Amino acid sequence: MDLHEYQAKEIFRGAGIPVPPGKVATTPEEAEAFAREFGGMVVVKAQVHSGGRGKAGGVKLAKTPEEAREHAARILGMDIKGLTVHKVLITPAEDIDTEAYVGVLVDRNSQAPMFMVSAEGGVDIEEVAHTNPDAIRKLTVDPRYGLLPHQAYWLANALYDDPGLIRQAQKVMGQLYNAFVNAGASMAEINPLITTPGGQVKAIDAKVSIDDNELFRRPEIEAYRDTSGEPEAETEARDADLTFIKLDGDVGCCVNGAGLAMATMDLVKYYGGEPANFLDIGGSSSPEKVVNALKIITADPAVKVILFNIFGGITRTDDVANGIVEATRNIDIDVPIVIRLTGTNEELALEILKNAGFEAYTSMDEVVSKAVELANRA
Amino acid sequence: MDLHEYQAKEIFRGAGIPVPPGKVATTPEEAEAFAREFGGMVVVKAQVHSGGRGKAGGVKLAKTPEEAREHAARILGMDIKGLTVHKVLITPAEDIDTEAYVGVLVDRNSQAPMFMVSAEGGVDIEEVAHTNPDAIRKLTVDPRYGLLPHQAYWLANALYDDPGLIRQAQKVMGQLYNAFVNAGASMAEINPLITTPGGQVKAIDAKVSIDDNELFRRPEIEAYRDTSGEPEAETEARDADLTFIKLDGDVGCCVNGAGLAMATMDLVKYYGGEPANFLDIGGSSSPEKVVNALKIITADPAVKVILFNIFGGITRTDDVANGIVEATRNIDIDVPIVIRLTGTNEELALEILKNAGFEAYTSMDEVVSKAVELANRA
Amino acid sequence: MSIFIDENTRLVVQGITGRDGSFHARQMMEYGTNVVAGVTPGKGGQTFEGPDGRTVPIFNAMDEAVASTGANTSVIYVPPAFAAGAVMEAADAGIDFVVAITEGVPVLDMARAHAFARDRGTRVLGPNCPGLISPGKAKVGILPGQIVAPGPVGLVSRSGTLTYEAVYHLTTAGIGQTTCVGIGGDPLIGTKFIDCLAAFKDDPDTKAIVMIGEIGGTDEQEAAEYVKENLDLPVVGFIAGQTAPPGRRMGHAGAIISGSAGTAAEKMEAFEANGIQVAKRPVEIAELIRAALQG
Amino acid sequence: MSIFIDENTRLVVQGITGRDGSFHARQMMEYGTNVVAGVTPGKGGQTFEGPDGRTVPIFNAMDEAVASTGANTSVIYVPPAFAAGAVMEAADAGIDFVVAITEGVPVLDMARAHAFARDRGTRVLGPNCPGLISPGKAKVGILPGQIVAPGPVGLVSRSGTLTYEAVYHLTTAGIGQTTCVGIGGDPLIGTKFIDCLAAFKDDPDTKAIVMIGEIGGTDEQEAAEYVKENLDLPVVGFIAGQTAPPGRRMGHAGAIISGSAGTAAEKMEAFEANGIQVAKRPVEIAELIRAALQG
Repeated sequence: MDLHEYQAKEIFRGAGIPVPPGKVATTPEEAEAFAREFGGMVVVKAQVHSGGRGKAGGVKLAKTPEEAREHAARILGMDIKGLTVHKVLITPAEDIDTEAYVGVLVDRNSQAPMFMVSAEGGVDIEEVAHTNPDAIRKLTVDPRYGLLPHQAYWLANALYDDPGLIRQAQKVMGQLYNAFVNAGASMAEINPLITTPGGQVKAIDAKVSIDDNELFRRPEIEAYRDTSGEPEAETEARDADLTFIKLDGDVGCCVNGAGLAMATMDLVKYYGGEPANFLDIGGSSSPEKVVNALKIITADPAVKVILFNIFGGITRTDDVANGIVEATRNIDIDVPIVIRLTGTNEELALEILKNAGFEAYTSMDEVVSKAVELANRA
Repeated sequence: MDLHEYQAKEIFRGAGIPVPPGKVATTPEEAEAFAREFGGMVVVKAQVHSGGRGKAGGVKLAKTPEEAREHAARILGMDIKGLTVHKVLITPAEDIDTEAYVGVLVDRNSQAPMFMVSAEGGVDIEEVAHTNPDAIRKLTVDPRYGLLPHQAYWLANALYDDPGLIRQAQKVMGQLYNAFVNAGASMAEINPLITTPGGQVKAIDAKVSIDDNELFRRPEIEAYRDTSGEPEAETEARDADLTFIKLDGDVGCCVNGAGLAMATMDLVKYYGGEPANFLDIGGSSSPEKVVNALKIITADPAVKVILFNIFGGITRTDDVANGIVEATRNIDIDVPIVIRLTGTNEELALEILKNAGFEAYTSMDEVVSKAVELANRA
Repeated sequence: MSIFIDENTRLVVQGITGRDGSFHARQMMEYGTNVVAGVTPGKGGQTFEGPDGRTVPIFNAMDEAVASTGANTSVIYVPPAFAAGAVMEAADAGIDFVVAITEGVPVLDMARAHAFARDRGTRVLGPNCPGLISPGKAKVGILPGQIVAPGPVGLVSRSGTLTYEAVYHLTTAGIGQTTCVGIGGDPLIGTKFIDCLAAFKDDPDTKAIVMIGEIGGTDEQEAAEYVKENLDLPVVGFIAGQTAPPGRRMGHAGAIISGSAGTAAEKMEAFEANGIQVAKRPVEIAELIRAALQG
Repeated sequence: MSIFIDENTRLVVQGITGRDGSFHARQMMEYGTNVVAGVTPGKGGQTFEGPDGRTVPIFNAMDEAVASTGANTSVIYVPPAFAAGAVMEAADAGIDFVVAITEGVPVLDMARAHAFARDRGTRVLGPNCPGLISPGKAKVGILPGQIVAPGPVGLVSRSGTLTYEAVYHLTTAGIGQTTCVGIGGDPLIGTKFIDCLAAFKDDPDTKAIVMIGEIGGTDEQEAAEYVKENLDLPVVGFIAGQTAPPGRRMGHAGAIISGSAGTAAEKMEAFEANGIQVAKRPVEIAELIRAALQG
């Protein structure tokens, strides 16, 4: 789960990281009032779960409270990569001497948290990794020991030469690691970590992703969840314990298993179609799940055909067939449904489906090419 | 630093361990009021840094508030192993089904925390270790991982057969370990951990020793320090950064280094004397330290002779000699002082001392036998 | 032969009295896996009723189970909050091979558990994996036994049902398997492609390998280099997620394209560059393997 | 020969710009120890002025110091709050032998640091120890160089000044030493009696051993058994604290009689039961060693 900048900053502040103050405004008037409160120049920053806010015009400097209001009026409601901005963060503008990058994430290879830091901050770290990989210092943290003081020093030493700045940054490294672990994060990033002309180190942007698997024991972080910007269907799917991602095509896909779901989407494309979504109904395909899945798929007006691809391993495919039949009785669906069921009890399942008037297949290639044909014809 | 039972219980409660409520009374009237507040039977328990409170009459059951007052009146001011009782803990009496022992301490051999648990609780665990070592289950905790759930289960399983009790005790193990680590303890003990007829596991006594080396970063635990029961000289010595322990003899000892200090005491005994104290003035023997050491030794009316034993390694013995001369100028001392100084710059040091009229030696055996002779003669 | 499990596997089911644990314990016993013990704290001394009147003793803890039954392998069906602890308990009890089926295990829990298992020389498969099956010998996990058959192909995959799809095509084409391993879709997994490839390399019965990857990470790329440098066997690869959008987690926690890294295209290129034949559709996997085995 | 340090020792002083670090760095250089680097974060690039116009480069961190100078040994004079971290930094930089002089290091800090050093195969002496000296070759720590002399006796002790006392008697009696090691008085020390005894065993020049213990713990008892089982050399022992009251910490954090365990009487009995001659007074140590060497 991605956090908003202002939420990530709350976590960082709690860990002791020097973060400038900030207030969240949902109206231009609030934005103006907060800017007045802070005095001086402020930055108005769109709070949205997407990168590239700056390029999209979602981050603006305001010299006066009135200007802050004008910026907020323009940014609130703005669409950034398909997500709507509902909140802006108002924060005093800082004098910046240098900008560095500090991030920690879970590294697959070392099976451990890994720091990446670079004196070249304020830009996309992937860009730096690409153009100037030597500018990035990496450190794997042994989870049995945590970040050790000399390791924090070594990281800080990659950013600065001045002993005073190194000492501040060394402290920030330890605080960031603690914030990362205590929040159950999969990624925590300060970009940029700035130095001011007065010799202060400060985190002026913050990005944190929480490991979804940690949320059950961190209700205070689950409470940070903000679905206001995301497609309604994805919110509904999560509530129904389905994994759903909206895409731009017209073939609605309903598959058991993430790998098979991806392969199904790929095959739609292979046969000249475009998938309307990724949807994994998971291992136990109860009728209720099938109902919810169908509701979510059919809510998308772009969908021209619904494609089921179910491989019954432990799951009995006759159960799934019954689920589909039951589900379609209760939902009014005006697009064709094509179904592929194979594996455990497939004869029984195909019988059930045919009796209910569905086109049923046992081959994945057949069903997908049929679905694409129907979509392209519609 | 040893904590009082009520302090240890505060730490345990903070860690989530089920500890019955309790209030600390410093007068019989307070004790009566708290007993009335709790209702029912209460236990009145002397809060003193010493084992064997029960045998000494420092723990009493009271059926009524009046009885609690009477017990408190008897216990407050009581002397237990040389320590005066200034506080009593009033706590509701519990119905007890079984009594177990749970302790964790730092183990030298494994260089790690070690749990010791036994279903035979409520008695001295050393006694159990002696008479029935198989009744104790031990577990070393790898400090890189902390106490793991299956290890906590294994410990709890040594205490109980009932799954419900095991589950409660498993939780207590984890909480106790966290309390131990977070307090910077060298020992934390629940004895007894009881079960009630209702199937509840509770800690009804608590003992915690803090690693003195941890106190600098735990002011909230340093604040627990209660010197009211200990000899005044030991409090003064600690404030002066000296290690001092009062003993029963008449030869006041002032030595640099703990090992040499012990060996000096032993030699006093060997020559037929009795040391009045252990005193280590440490590595850097500044005049101020010598002054403080002399003040503390001479405050003991039993002291009949003062024995210095200084081996100058890095320490220059002429510095120490000057310190002694300076110190004795400012303190009125009416017992003889004998001094052994050897090592770096000893010729110079002996010269300084002789000029100031002191008896000075270079042999440890000579000076100790001389000191004993003077003490026995006095 | 086969890898990781076979007729010598002596299995403990951790969480045997739970809904999933009991169901799959029976499935594994029916397949012929030697299930020697179950563990559920607080239920020690009870007996698990398997198929055909067979029973399995239940213990409170892994150390007791191992001491009493000589178990060498365990499979974990406990809830996510306790799964990492179960891995460590198994490793501490001396289990050689732990298969963690549980989905939704916190990643930082697993970082510690993997370190712990490494310290003790215990191999972990998963978590969040379907397990593995050595056809005709043993199955550990949730892979369906009816779609596999003994034969010369080693299969390793990050996916569950997609693996069934591939195995199904192989088996219906008359091509059996030595072992099919589902390594799981989490970011931190105990056994990776390379570990399986190395094991297949040492298995004389494995004559060809199927490797089914997906978007996210660089394990497939590294595996491809390993193949080129170390393997003489034909290898067929497939990558799911060619149409996945960047930055979105595709079901599996590890299946996410971060920026420009971990795309299907990148992985398919790495396969081809290192001599691995790439199947464009699942059905092609069996076709390419057949050709390879005949070649 | 000698143990742990000799003419091949290349020493880094961690905390070289502090009060104690700078003083003892000079003392060690004067004795002839090859001090190749100092470390103080934030002072990298500066130069430490040693005796006789000699200088030592200062680095910000251990990895830099080791990379630049090929150091193999370090000695720690940093404050207690940072000492365990300094041990881990040294181990991480590949140092073989770390001598931690600092007193007052939190015991649980050291539990982690010792584990870390074990993981990396680094030997730690201390903390809260006076260090060691191989007469005529090198000294690391705070033991006074003027009281030792080269010769056939290995000495190991938990104490500081009591060690000086024993060494002084040996040297004035004309008996020199191979190495004198102060292992320190803390509960968790990295190098114990047994480790030193094993090292002396492998040193052909060590012909007799002095072992100076004190109350607390059971290290002396275990060492005594080790002596009986493994050593052919004569060993003379001394225990301080015969008059110590139970339950009171006698200066050293580790010097405490817990209940009936760790008393001087118990340790002296263990010495005698295992063929170690027990000196009743410090002065007897040299007398017994002289007799042993002549016998």
